[in-house]
Amino acid sequence: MKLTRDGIAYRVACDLPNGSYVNLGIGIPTIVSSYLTPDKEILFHSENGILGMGPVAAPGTEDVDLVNAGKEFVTMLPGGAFFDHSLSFSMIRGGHLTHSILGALEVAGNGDLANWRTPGEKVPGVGGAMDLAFGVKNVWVTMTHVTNKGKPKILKACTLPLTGPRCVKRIYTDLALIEVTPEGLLLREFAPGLDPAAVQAQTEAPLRIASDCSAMNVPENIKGVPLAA
Amino acid sequence: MKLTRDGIAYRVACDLPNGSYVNLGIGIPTIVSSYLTPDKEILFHSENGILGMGPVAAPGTEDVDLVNAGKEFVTMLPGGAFFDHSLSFSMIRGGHLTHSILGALEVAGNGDLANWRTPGEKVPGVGGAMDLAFGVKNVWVTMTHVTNKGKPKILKACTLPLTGPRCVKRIYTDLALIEVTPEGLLLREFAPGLDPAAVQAQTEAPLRIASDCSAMNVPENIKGVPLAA
Amino acid sequence: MIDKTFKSCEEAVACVPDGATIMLGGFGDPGLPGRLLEALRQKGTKNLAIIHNGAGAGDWALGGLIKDGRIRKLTASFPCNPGAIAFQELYLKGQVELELVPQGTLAERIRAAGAGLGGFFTPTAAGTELAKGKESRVIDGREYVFEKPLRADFAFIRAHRGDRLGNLAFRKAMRNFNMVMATAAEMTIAEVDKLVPVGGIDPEDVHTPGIFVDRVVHIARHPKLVEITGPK
Amino acid sequence: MIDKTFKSCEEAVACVPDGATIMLGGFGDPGLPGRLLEALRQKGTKNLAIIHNGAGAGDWALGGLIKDGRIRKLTASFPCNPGAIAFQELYLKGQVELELVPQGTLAERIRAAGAGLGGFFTPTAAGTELAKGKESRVIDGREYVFEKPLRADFAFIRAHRGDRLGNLAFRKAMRNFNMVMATAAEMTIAEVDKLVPVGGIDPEDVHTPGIFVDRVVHIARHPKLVEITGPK
Repeated sequence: MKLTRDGIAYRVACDLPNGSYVNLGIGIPTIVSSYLTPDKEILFHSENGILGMGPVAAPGTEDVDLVNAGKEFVTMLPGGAFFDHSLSFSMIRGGHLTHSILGALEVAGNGDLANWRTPGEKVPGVGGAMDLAFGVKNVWVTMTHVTNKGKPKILKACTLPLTGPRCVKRIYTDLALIEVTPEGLLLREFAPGLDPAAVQAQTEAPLRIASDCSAMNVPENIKGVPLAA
Repeated sequence: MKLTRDGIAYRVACDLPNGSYVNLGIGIPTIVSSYLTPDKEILFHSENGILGMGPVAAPGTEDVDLVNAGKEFVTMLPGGAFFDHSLSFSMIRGGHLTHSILGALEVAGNGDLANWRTPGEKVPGVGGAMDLAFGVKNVWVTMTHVTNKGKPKILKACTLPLTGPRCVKRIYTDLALIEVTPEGLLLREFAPGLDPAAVQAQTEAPLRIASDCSAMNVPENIKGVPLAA
Repeated sequence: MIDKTFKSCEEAVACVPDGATIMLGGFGDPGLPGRLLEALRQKGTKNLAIIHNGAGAGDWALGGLIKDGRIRKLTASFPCNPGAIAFQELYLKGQVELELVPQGTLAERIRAAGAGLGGFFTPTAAGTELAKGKESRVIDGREYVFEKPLRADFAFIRAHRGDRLGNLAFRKAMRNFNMVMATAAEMTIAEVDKLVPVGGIDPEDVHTPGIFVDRVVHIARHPKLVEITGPK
Repeated sequence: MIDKTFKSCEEAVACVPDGATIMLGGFGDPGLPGRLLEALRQKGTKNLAIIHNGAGAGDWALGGLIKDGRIRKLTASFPCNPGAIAFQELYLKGQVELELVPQGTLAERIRAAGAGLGGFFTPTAAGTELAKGKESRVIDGREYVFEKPLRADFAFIRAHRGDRLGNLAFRKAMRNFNMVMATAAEMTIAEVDKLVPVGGIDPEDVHTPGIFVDRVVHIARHPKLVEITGPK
C-alpha cells in the first residue's frame, strides 16, 4: 500500500502540535490544514503578510485583497493578523515559525534540500523557498518517495542545485516517515503492508531503522477520501 | 543687539519651507514650532514614534500614552501617525526627514558637530543625536554664539567628541546666521546693530561674507515675547 | 498647504524618464498599482529596470509593459509564475536581464535602502547557487551572505485609502512589498482606491506615513479587481 | 487551545533566573512594563543585564531594581536622563557596566536579531568615539560601521490590548521599542492594560502578532499611569 497525497498530508497533520505556527508550501502541504483535529489550534502563515489564515474562500465569497502565497483567494480565522513583507520574512528568517511544510525534488541523507530548480526548467524562480529552508526550525518535506520514472528522490547527495543545506528535519512520503538525525536518516514508519527493506530498496541514502519503527497508523479513507491505496 | 532664545527659534521658523518634515531637539529647537506662520504646513517628528506632533498638551488634557522624545506630554495634529522605533529611525537614518534642528556645544568650520558629551559630564548619553546628525538632509544648529564665559563655540576644529562629522548645514545663533559651505563658513546675516566684523570677533573659525549679507529681519517682540534685546 | 494628490495616473507618471528603475509593489493582484503601470505603458516609456516579486501576468500592467518590450532588466524572486508568458519569452531569447533574489532578501534589501543602511548579512542562500560571487562571513558560528541595499528612482504602489499628505492605509493582504518600497525610492507614487480627508485615517491606522509618499492618485479599482466582499 | 495568559506578574516572571539578559520596552512611561519589573524585584532576581533606552527613573520599576543592586550591565542610548539617579550613582562607583549605543542603532540591532540577520552596516557613529574598535567599511563612497544583532533571554513589554494568542495592540506612543523587542528574545512577556477575546483585535490592527509573544498578563495600569483622556 501507498499513501495518497491526502494520506501524506494527514500523516503530517497528526504530528503538528497545538500552538504551532506553520507555513504550508504549494501542493501536498496545502492539504495538511484539512486534516487538523479540532483539539489543536494552529496558526497558518503566508509569505505575503498573513498569519491566522483560514481555508480557501468558498466560491462567491472571495475577497480580492486576500490571497495566499499561491495567489488563491483565502479566508481569515479569528485572531489573525496582516503585516508587510518585511515583518513576514522576519518571522521566517528569525526562526519564529515552528514548521515549514514543503515539497521537494530531492532530499539528501544529511538533510540537504533541493526544490527550487527543476531539471528541464528554463526560467528560474526561487520565491520564499530559501528563506523558509534557512529560517524555520522544523522543515518537513512532503513528496512521493520516488520520481514518476521510479527513481529515488532520497539520495546520498542532491544532484540539483540546493535550496538549503542540512535543513530538512523530517521526510513524509507515500511510503515512509523518515527523520533526519545527526547520524543520518532514521526510518520511523513505513506504509501499511510494506517493511523497512522495501522502503530501503526505493531509497538511495542508507536508512537506520528506529527501535520502535512500525507501520503507519493511517485510516484507508476519511469522509470518502482515500488516504492509502 | 542679540536675539533671545525665542528670536533664534523665530529666525529658524522663517526658513522652514512648507511641507517640511522636522525633528526638533530639546531647548531652543522646541520653541520653533510656536513661530510657524499658518501658510506653512509642517510635520513634526519625535524619535519615539510620532509624526504630525502638535504642541505640548494643555494642563488637564495630558494623555499618559503620548509623550515626545523629551518625555513631555504632547498632542497630535490631524494627519499624524504612530509607529515604532524601527520605522522612526528609518525615517531619520534613511534621509526622509528634511530638517533636524539641534542644539550644539561646538560647531567647526567644516560642519563638524559636537553636542553629546559635555565637558564635566560623568555619565554619557547619546540618545538619537548621532542618528539625526548622520541621517537628516538639513542639520541646522541653534545655540548661543559663545559660551557663558564668552568663549567662541564656532571653532576651527571641535575639541569635544564629535556627534557627527561635516553634518551641519546652517548655524543660527543670537548673533548670526551662518551657512556651512564646501568652502567653509559663510556669514549670511548678523543681529540688528552688529556688523560682520563684530560677528567674526566672536567666532574662531574664519567667516566669508555673503555678497548679500545683511542685518536680520527679526521684530523686537511678538505678542509681548522679546525676540531681540 | 501640502497637497500630494494628482488628478490622473497620466499626470502622476509624466515625469518618469526612459531608463528609470521602478519598484513595483503588489503580490498577485492585492496592492498591485496596475493603473499607474498602464499609464506608463501608454506614455511609451522604455528601457525600464523593474523590481517586483514576480514577472507580471497576461498582457495587462507589468505583463503588458514586458510584452511591449519596454523592460531591460527585472529583479524578482519568482519570475516563473505561470501567467508571466511575456517575460519568459523575452528571457529565453536573451532580450531581458534577470536578477534573481530570494523573496525575503528582496524585501530586506529594499528595507535597508529605505532605512539608510549600507547592507546586511543574511543566512538565506548561504552556500547555494544564489550566493555565488557574493561575500560570505561566518558570524557566531553560522554562515551569512552580504547583501547590499536596493534603491529605485520610483516606487509605484497601491493602497486602499490615502490622503493629501500621502498617508496610506492598506487592506488585508495589500501591504506586502508596498510598505518597504515606499521608503526606498527617490519618488513614491501611490494609486489609492479611496481618497479621504486629512484625519480620515486614524494615526493608529496609518501603515505608510506620508513622509514616504510623494504623489497620490485616486482612481477607481480596475474592473478586473472587483470587490466581492465590502471594503473596510 | 492556545492560552498564553498568566494570572499575575509574579507567575509570569517566575522562570526568570539570576544572570538573565532582559530587554525592557517603553520610552518614558508609555509602554513601560513596570509591573513585570516590580514583580521581578520582589522575587529578588539579581545579576541582570538590561537592554533599555534609558536607565529608569526614581525608585520604581527599573530605577528600583538598579537601586537594589540587581543590575550588572545596562545597554542603553540615554542613561543620563535626569531621573536615573540610582544608575548614575552605581556607574560612578564602577559597580555597573554600561554599553552606550545610539538610539537608532539600538533599535536596529534588536530588529536584526528578531529578523535572523547576522549584522548590518550603519552610517551612524562612523568616525566618532562610539565607533572605536568597530569594523568600518566604505560602501558606495560612504563610511559605515558594522553592528551585530542584539538578543536577550527575555523581553518585558507593555501593550494596551492583548488576547490569549499573544496578539498585541499598542496605543499612541506606546509602540516605541516594544515591537522590535518582542521579536528578539527567547521569551517575550507582555503586560497588557486590557485583555480582549480572540478576534477582539481586528487583523488590520494587530501591531505585534502573537507569534512573537509567549506570555500575556492582564493588569490594571499602575496608579502613577492614570489615563487622563479616554483610551481608544
